[in-house]
Amino acid sequence: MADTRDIELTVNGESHAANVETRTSLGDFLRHGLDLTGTHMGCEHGVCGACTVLVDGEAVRSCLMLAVQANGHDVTTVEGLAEDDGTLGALQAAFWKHHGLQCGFCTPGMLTSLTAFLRDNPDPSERDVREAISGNICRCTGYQGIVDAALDAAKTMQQGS
Amino acid sequence: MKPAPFTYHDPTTADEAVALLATHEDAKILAGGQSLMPMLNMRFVVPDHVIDLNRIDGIAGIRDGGDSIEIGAMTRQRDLMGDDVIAAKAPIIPAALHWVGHFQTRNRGTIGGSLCHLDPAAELPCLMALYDAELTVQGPEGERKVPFAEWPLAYMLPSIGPDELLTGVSVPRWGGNTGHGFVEFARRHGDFAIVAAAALLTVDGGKITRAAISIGGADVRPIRLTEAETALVGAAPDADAFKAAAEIARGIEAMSDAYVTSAYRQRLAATLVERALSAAASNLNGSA
Amino acid sequence: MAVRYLGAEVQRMEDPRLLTGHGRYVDDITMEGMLHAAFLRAPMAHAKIRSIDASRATALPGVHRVITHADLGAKYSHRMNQLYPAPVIEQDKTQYPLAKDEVCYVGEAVAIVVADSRAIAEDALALIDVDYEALPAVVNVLTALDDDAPLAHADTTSNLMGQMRSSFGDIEESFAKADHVFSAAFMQHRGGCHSMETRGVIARDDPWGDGLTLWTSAQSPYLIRRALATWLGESEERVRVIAPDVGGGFGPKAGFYPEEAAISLAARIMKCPVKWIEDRREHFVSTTTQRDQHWDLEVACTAEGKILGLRGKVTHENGAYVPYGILLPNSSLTPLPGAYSIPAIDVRVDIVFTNTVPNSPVRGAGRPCGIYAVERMVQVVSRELGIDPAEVRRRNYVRPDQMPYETGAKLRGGVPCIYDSGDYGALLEKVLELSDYNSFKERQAAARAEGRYLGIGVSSCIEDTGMGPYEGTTVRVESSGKVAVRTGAASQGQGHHTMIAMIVAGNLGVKPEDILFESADTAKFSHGVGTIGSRVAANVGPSAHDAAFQVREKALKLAAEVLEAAEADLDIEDGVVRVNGAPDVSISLGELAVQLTPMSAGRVPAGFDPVLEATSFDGSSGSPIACGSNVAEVEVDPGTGEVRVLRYSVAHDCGVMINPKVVHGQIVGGVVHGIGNALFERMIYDDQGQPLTMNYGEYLLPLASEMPRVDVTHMETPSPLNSLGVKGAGEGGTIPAAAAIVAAIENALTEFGVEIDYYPVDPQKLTELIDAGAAQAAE
Amino acid sequence: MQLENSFTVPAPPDVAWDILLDVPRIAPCMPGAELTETVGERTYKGNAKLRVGPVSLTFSGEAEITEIDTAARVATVQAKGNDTKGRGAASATVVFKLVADGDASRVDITSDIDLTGSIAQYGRASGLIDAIAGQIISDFAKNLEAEIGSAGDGAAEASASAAQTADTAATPTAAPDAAAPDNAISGISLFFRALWSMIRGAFGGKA
Repeated sequence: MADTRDIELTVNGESHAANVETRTSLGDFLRHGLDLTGTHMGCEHGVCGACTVLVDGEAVRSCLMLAVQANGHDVTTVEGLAEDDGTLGALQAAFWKHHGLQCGFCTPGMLTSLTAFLRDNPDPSERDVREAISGNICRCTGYQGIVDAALDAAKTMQQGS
Repeated sequence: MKPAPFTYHDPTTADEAVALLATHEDAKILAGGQSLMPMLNMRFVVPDHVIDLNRIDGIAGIRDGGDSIEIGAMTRQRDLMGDDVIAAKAPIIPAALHWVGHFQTRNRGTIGGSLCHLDPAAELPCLMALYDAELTVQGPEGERKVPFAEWPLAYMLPSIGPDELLTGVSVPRWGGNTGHGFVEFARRHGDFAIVAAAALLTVDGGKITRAAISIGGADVRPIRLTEAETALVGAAPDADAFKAAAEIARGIEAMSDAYVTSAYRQRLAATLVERALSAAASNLNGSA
Repeated sequence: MAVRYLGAEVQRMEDPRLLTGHGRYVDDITMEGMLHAAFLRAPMAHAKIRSIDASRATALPGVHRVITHADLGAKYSHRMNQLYPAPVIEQDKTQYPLAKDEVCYVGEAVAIVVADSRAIAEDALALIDVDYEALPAVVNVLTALDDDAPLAHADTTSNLMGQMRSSFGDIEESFAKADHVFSAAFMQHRGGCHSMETRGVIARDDPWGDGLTLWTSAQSPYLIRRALATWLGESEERVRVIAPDVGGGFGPKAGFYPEEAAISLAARIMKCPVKWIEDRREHFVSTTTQRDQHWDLEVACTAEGKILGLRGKVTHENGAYVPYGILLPNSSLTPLPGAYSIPAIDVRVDIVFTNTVPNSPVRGAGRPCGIYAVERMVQVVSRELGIDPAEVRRRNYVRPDQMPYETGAKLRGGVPCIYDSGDYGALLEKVLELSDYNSFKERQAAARAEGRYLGIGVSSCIEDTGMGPYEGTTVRVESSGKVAVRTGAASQGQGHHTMIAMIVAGNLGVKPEDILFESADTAKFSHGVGTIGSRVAANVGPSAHDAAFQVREKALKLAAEVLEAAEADLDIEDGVVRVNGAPDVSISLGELAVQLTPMSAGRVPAGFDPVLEATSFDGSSGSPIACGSNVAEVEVDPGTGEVRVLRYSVAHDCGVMINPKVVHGQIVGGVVHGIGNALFERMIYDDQGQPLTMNYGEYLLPLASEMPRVDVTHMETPSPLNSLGVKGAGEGGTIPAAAAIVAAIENALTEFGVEIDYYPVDPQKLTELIDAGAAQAAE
Repeated sequence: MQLENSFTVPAPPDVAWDILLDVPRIAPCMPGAELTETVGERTYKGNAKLRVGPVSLTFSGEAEITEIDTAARVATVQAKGNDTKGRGAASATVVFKLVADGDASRVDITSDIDLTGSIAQYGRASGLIDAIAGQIISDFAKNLEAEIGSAGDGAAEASASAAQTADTAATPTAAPDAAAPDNAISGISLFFRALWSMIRGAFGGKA
């Protein structure tokens, strides 16, 4: 019989209760348990970074964390990054402006990773940004649009604050 | 790529965890999960029980022990990087952690998990070898201390029983006019090093009074370059001395795999040991 | 008529959806009663299947069925059809959707488990007992044709799949009159697809309703519809294929895969929707890759470095089956002679079976290999004659006054390869300026004084783009005034929606946001092709342009009737037809559409179709030839063999740019893919045919941390072959990259006499070459 | 992969030959192996345990003596097993040839070993997997030698000349004595010595 647990967690400000199989990854739970399909599973071994989400504000691989481990924690996914009225956040807007995405599959992981990174590093160099996203693989863009977007967003956010 | 079924346990004390280990055959300990989870997802590792340490209090955290730094096994790599005590007393640790995976994995990855997984190319085991740190292991009969030199039995095989738990690490502080150097060669940022070299040098009156060199990735476990360390003591911290040490590094036993030969690893060891020593000589700080 | 959006840096209309997590990829789709599938795959490279016992797996709770070849029944027991038949294919080995009695590569599908969840299906895989009789495997392409080589297929007598030849001009004469003949042999290895979204399929079979519907992460839904219907022996009318949002394609998603056939049958057998999502380990062994190609060439030239002829032999690794005809070897030959006017060429290709995953094009297909070969030989001429690499190129380029220039090579289907337009010399000068090429020697000397080794490399390429025959578009004004635009071309991130909306909006006089765009659904647009070979802009561009123009004409004609005005006095702006000089007299496109609606208040004037709609298949009359010149600047660390790319400069000409922002993204992304091929990506098999690089820690995709900033400049030489003057841009970044990088590495290590005969260049081999060179210098 | 080992036994060929064919007796010499069932006179079922770092494998399978040439004193054993958790399979064809060596006998072992499935698909450990496979044979040789020796006149100072043996791989941290035919540890001990032999780069990468 499958080993399951009841968990409660907050996702994008909404609290959820669910019964999960303990072997289910946080990523699979978000996608198929809560239908938050913005989080993408790219490699399921923790290298590609597409599944990155924020747990209590810190960027983590949702393929390397069990859903049961998120019990009692606060999770933010790409669906939670826009403003409350639905307008794009500064980072999302910069991605749009600088053509920081093509197929869009790695994008959620890029956005969540950079959201945490820019919070902790408000004035990064290009080198800093490139190292920050070295744990997020993009096959389409060659990264340049993403790097430009991050640097531009950092400026915008600083002016904003 | 979904894990095979297992029974999940999340003890809240170390004793509880040890008791679970004692009562369950074929159990795996889940610390940060950055190494175990991929192996579970790929079904390389198919345990009947997973024992999650993340809800245990008291085995995480960093404490200044005066002549040592006391680190709980469940301390996240991220916290090691950001800690003031470590930055002041063992700056090589944050310097090396910069090379460990990516910031997303360092947010979860723990020092204990890395030392128990014991990947030959991992940075933290290489550093613990450098310091000859002392590990605290808790078992049914209580605690025992293990010097790091006796920790790796073999390839990814630490000297820990199936019913034992690594709870902490004690890193001795190097006083005096000490410098540090950590360099590694990996194909890409965050990859496992093909070879990594770490060095500590204490210099007094223009002469090296104490030296430690460890090499990761070259062998099935970290190597201490004791012969070179001995040779360095009493010498001036200059290029000739470091070249000599590099030649000794070239002679280490090294492994081959699908990607590179032992000869290349030996060549890298020589290059990187020389660079690590030069780096150490260039940041002697009078304290640390 | 002003095409207002053409050439504007319009932000993509796809993006807001994708940036907020509201894309819809195959794995995001769920259905009532849907079951989940996992494939049991061959664990060895070559074996006979003696028996399969699924009883333990079937007994597992949550498992609904285990399906093997035997369960498919006589009607579906045949091999899949060849997608691209060609006479040169001597052994046309295609796969069974599920292996029948022999497996020929690690990863070949053997059985499907259908279960309540993917996890349970994977649990069951370990419980299927297959009795294999291991057979010897052939892995090394260079020895695969030896007499004592194992055979990739038990029922054949040779591993030779077929032979091809590109031959034109008087090769004997060229070599006879040459001042110099130089030779070089080298191995080229290109990796796999590695789109961040793996493949995935959902199949639903409704025998009394829609028939079979496939949602699949693919580049060519129309090819899949044709191939699947053909294989099933059913009408294409009963098969609908939809490509939703697709997370990258790069070539390997352009085929028709065993899994697509097998999952279709699984849905039919189970009488419910079945989903299969390829996991990343499967991707390494079940999605086609490109892999090894060995070239052995001779070049004939004059003392001044004018190239007279090129001849030699290529050995091309095909993998275990032929899923994709000869597209790969063929596209390796057609780029010869590259950007140069070379009077005679004679190159032969042996296409060889190995017991590895079947091969197919990856971004650029064979073009990067063909261009690399030409550029290497130009490099050899430059080195041997001591002429600057840029100068050798100047002396050999096809000149603008030679356009249109027929090379003598043949494109697919034997069509002559004709360079339509371009100024390769001018393009080179642009990139030399962009890269500060002329001041490099000072940079190099300064670095050398600090003990650092810098090198620079140049390469030029042409790319045959816009492969026909067509990619149509339908434009229709709806009663709401919105404009429905439909095309077959699937997007895997190239921004088709934006590009086509720009063209239609500009032509028709509506806002781009009023375009309702749909693509890649065989039920919504009946005759499409697919997104491969940088073909969409040069095919959909013109058809969208033409269809929109036709609708505009219809609208103006109708408006003239309704408004009782002269057509010449009418113009359309933001979806409203106005009479010049009478601003209060107007009618919206929506109202015009209603005019044509039966029972509506309007009157349908005589001679009008009942709908403001047009469909066009206008495309390009031939292959527009894009071109590029690249300069790479690298630093090599002799201590480790590490290569760092410091600068990368591109001058590219893809004709008229529809959206420069999108073109720039295609070029930069393509360059990084090319750098990955040159330095990082390597799919390694052991001598038993076991794949060793099965995760992203071992198969090295390029990361942001190692990639340089890519500087791009453009020329816009319109193509005379289509109405917009556009050429394809999707692969122009990738094609010349490896040649530029390798040349730069050799340049950095000149004092060690390093000559590189393979890529990806790995640090260990570099250190060996450096040490050997140093030892020689010491003697 | 092909491996060749040999060892001498202080017993005349006719004696050693009988022992060699006594599978229930020699099976325990296979490191980490246990004989679970005798199926017919020449076919046997059993398990073999092996640990590679964090990965613990248990192969369950069958061994069969497929050829016995008493005149030439050549026996061929074919063994194959699947990991009980579906991670792959190992198969081996082992040919034992017994030749007189003075008043003792030499056993030449030629083995052809193949690993398949995910356990064979990890490049960073590929050198290691080769080494371990080689070690299985060499340990078997050592254990069998000890077994035969103990059955002989006791003076079993058989000189092992296996391709990879403990002494060629001696290290400061003494691995458990693998020569002891103790299955509880031999599974792990073979693993140790595989490493030491690998340290010497004895098994090159095959990139």
